[in-house]
Amino acid sequence: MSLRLFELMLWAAGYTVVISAISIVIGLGIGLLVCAAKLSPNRLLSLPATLFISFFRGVPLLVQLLLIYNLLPAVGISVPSVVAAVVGLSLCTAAYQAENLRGGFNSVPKGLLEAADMVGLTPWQQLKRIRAPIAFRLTLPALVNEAILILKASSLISVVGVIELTRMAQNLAASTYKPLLFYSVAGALYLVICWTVAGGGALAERMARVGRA
Amino acid sequence: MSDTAPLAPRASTAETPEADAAVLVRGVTKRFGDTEVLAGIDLKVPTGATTCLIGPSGSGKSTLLRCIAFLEEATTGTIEIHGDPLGFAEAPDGGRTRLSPQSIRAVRSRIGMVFQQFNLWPHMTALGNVCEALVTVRRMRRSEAEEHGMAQLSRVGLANRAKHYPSELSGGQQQRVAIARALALDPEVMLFDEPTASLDPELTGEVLNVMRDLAGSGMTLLVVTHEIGFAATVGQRIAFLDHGRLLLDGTPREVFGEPRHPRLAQFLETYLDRGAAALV
Amino acid sequence: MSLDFGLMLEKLPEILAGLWVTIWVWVVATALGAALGFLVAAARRYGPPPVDWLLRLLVEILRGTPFLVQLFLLYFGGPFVGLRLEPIPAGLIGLTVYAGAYFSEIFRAGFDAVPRGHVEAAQCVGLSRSQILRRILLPEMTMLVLPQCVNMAILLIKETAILSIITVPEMTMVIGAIGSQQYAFADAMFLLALFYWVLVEICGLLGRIAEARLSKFRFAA
Amino acid sequence: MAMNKRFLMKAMLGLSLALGLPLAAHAEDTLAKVKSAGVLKVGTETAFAPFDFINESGEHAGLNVDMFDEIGKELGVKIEWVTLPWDGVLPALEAGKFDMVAGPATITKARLERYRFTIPIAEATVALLKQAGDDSLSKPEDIAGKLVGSGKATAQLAQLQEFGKSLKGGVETREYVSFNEAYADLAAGRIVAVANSLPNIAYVAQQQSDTFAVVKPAFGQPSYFGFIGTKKPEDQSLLDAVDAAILKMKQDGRLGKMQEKWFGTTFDTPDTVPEPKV
Repeated sequence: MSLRLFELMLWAAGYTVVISAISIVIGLGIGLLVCAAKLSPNRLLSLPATLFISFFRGVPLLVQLLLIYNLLPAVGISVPSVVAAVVGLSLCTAAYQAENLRGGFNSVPKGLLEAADMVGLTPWQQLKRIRAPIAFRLTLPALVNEAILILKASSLISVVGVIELTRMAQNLAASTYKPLLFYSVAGALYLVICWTVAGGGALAERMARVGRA
Repeated sequence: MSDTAPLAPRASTAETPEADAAVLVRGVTKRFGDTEVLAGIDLKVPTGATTCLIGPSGSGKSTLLRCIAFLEEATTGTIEIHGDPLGFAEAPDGGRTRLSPQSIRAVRSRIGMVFQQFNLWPHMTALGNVCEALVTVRRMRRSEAEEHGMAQLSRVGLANRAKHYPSELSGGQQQRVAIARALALDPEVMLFDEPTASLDPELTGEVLNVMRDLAGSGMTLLVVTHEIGFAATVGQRIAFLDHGRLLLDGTPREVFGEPRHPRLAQFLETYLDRGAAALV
Repeated sequence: MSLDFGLMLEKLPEILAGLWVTIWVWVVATALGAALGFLVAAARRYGPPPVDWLLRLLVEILRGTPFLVQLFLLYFGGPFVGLRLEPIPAGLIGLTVYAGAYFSEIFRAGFDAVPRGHVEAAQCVGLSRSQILRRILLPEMTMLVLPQCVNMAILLIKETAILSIITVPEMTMVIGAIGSQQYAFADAMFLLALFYWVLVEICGLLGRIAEARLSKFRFAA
Repeated sequence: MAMNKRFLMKAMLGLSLALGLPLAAHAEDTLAKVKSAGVLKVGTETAFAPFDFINESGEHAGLNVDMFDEIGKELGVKIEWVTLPWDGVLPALEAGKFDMVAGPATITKARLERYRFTIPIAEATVALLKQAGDDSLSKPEDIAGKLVGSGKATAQLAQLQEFGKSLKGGVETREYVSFNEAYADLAAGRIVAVANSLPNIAYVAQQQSDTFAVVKPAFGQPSYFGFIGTKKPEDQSLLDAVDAAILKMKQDGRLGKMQEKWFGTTFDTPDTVPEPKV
C-alpha cells in the first residue's frame, strides 16, 4: 500500500472519529432529555420517550439513516449527507444512552437521597449534588461502551453518502483488487481507535473513583 | 501478641487418643501473601462430640475451618478425616504430596459443610438442593434420592417447604435446608462456619435448635461461632483461636472457668455480651 | 411521497421468504453464538493462561471492529487465502463468531457473578468440576445473564440487515430490491422499519416473559 | 398499516411545523439556483468503472468526472459530487439531495416514465463478463441454469432476468450492492458471470486481462446510457442546459476524445433521447 493510500485511510479514520464523537455528545444531550421525559410522572412526556427509545432501538441503523436522508425531505426537512449521518447516529445512541442513564439514576440508593432530604437539600440540589454525580459514575462504563458501539456503527453511514473508514477501504479494495489488505488495515485502525477509547474510559473510571471512599 | 505468645494450650489434648479423632489437624499454617493467618495449628476434633471454635474476628477460625474442608489449601501441614489424609499426605521425607482430585472428592464427601451465607443453589428447590449430590455424586435413582432428601428435610423441620425455591424461604429456613443438604450425604463430620452470623436475631434460634438436636444425636460437629451461649451449653470442647494460634483447647469448664486466660477475658469483654460466659 | 402498500402486498411471497431468511439466520447465529460464547468463556476460565490471552485478544479484536468490516474480510478477503464461502454460510459464520465474542464476555461476567460460596457448597458435597459447571454454574449464570442475552439477541436481529451487503437474500435485501423495482422507496423503508421493530419488540417481550418466569430463582436477599 | 402511516405522517408534519420549515419547498428554478450558488450537486455511485470509480491513487475518476468538469465550465459552476450506493441514488434524487444524477443509467421505458434523461453519452447494451479461460461459457446462452451476478436495482439486472426467462432452465441471479463486489465474486469463482453494460465490462476485462474476459456477442437489446434528472418543472431548465452542453461537447469533439480515453473507442450515439427497446 502506497503512503498516499495509507494517508487516505487515516484521513477517513479521522472522519469516522469526528463524526462519531459529535454524535456521542449530541446523543448524550438528547439522551438526557429523553431520560428525563421517561422518568417524568406525566404520561404526555413519558409515553413519547418510551416510543422514541423503542423505535430507535428496534430499527436497524441502516434503515433509520435512509429514513432520515430520503424521507425527511418529503416534509420539507432536507439535510446534507454529513448532517443526516450525525442525526441518525445521535438519535440511535440517544435511545441507548437514555436507557443507560435511567438505569444509573434508578440505582442511586434511595437512602442517600433520604439522607440528603434530612439535611435539607432541595430536590434540585439533590439532583445536582447527589443523584447526577453518582448516576454519572454508575453510567460511565456504559457510556464508554456506547461510544465504541457508535464508532463501529458509523461504518454504515456510507449509505447516506459519507465516505468514512469502511467506505474508503471498500473503494480502495475495489480499485486495487486488494480487499484483504484494505479491510485488514481498516480493521486495525478501528482497533486502535476503539482500544484507545476503552483505555481512556478505564482511566476516566479510575479518576471518577478517586472521590469514593 | 508478644504478651500471649509464650502461653501454650492450657488443656491437654492428649486425653483423646488419636484413633478417636474425627478430624486431626497437624501443623497447619496458612499465609496469604505476607500475612500469616494460621501460625501452626494442631487440633484434634473428638468423634461424637461438638467442638466449638471461637475467637475474635480475624483470628483465623473461619480459615481453619475452610482448610479442614479443603476449600483453602493449607500452606503447610496436613488434615486427616478419621485417619484418611485430605488434600495432602505426609511424605516419608517429612514433606507433603498432593493427592488426586478423586481422593480429595472422596474424603471430602465424608464432611458436611454449612456456610455463613447458606449458599443454596437458587435455581433448585429446597428438595433439589438436598438431592443434587445424591443423584449426581452418589448416583442414586431420583425417586430414592427424593425419599432420602425428604427425610433430611423432615429432620430440620422443613418437609412442607420441599418444593420452595430459596428465594421463597426465610434466612433461617434457608440455613436449615443447607444443613439438610449437608446431612443428606451422611457425613462423619459436620462443619459449621458461623451458621447464624447472617441471620436476623429472631431467626438464629431455629438454626441453633437444629444444631442442638444434631449434637444430641451423637454426631461429630465442629462449629465456628460467635454464639458463646451456644458454645458454652452445647459444646463439649472449646477451642479458642487468637492471631492464628490455638491458645486454649479444652472443656467449657476448663476454658471459661477461672482463672481466665487474659486474651479470652479480653475477647469476652470486647466482642461479646458480657453476661454470656456466666452461663457456664 | 405517496405510500401505497398495495404494491408491497403483491410481492408478499417474496417478502415472507426474505423474512424467513432473516429469522432463521438470526435464530441459528444467536444459538450457535451463545454456545460458542459459553465455550470461550469456559476455556478462558479453566484453560491454561496462554489460551486465556489468545482468546482475549481474539474477543477484543472482534469487539473492536465493525461487523461490516469483519464480514467484508471474511467474504471478499477469504478467497485470497483459499476460503471461499457462499453468502449464507459466510453470513452465518460471520454473525456467529461476532455474536460469540460478545456472548463470551456476557458469560464471563456471569461466571464471576455466581457467588463463590455456591461453587464451594458444590465442592463440599463432592460434585466434580464438570458437574459443577453443568449443574451449578451454567444454570445460575443463565438466569443472571438472561437480560444481557436478550439485548444481544436484539442487536443481532439488526445486524442481520448487514448481510444484505454480501447478497444474502434476507429481508432488507428483498424489500429493498422490490422498492427499487417499483420505485416505492418510501414504502420499502417504512415496511422494513416496521418489520424489524415488530421482531425486536417480540424478542423483547419473550425475554421479559422468560425473566418473569425465572424471577423466583433470584437470589434470596 | 393505514393507521401507522397516518401516525407517521402526522408525526413528521408535527416535526416539520415545530422546526418552522415550509412543507412544500418553494419551486425556485433549479438552473437559476445552481448558477447563483455556483455549485451543481451531482449524485452518483463510485463503483461503475470507467464512468465513475476510485482509481488506484484513491481519487474519484472516470468519464463522468471529465464530462461534468466540462459541463461545469459550460454552466460556469463548480461540481459537487455526492456518492451513494447505487440503490440509494435514485431515491436520494427524488428526495432532492442533489440536482441530477451522473451514473450513468440505462435509458429504459420504465425509467423514462419517472425521470428525464439527458441525451445519450454512451452505449449501454448488456453483455457478460466471465473468468478468463472459462471455456464452458462461449456464448451468452451458456449461462442457462447457472448463477450470474449483477447490480442491485440496475437495468442490467432487469435485462439479465429477462434474458434468463428465454433460456431453458432459466438463470439464477445474485444482486450485489455494487458491480465491484460482483466482479470480485466472479474472480473468486462464486458466480460464473457478471451481466453489465459492454463499455463497463470491456474496461474491466482490459484492465485485468489475466482474470476476466468478455463473452461476445452482447445478449441485451441495444440501449444507451444517459444522465438522469427529475421531471419536476423547476428542474427542466437545468437539464436543458446540460443537454445543450453535452451536444456542444459532442460536436466539438471533446466527448469523442473522452470516449477514446476511457473506452478506447467512440460510440455513435443519437442526438436526442431515443425510444428505448428495453
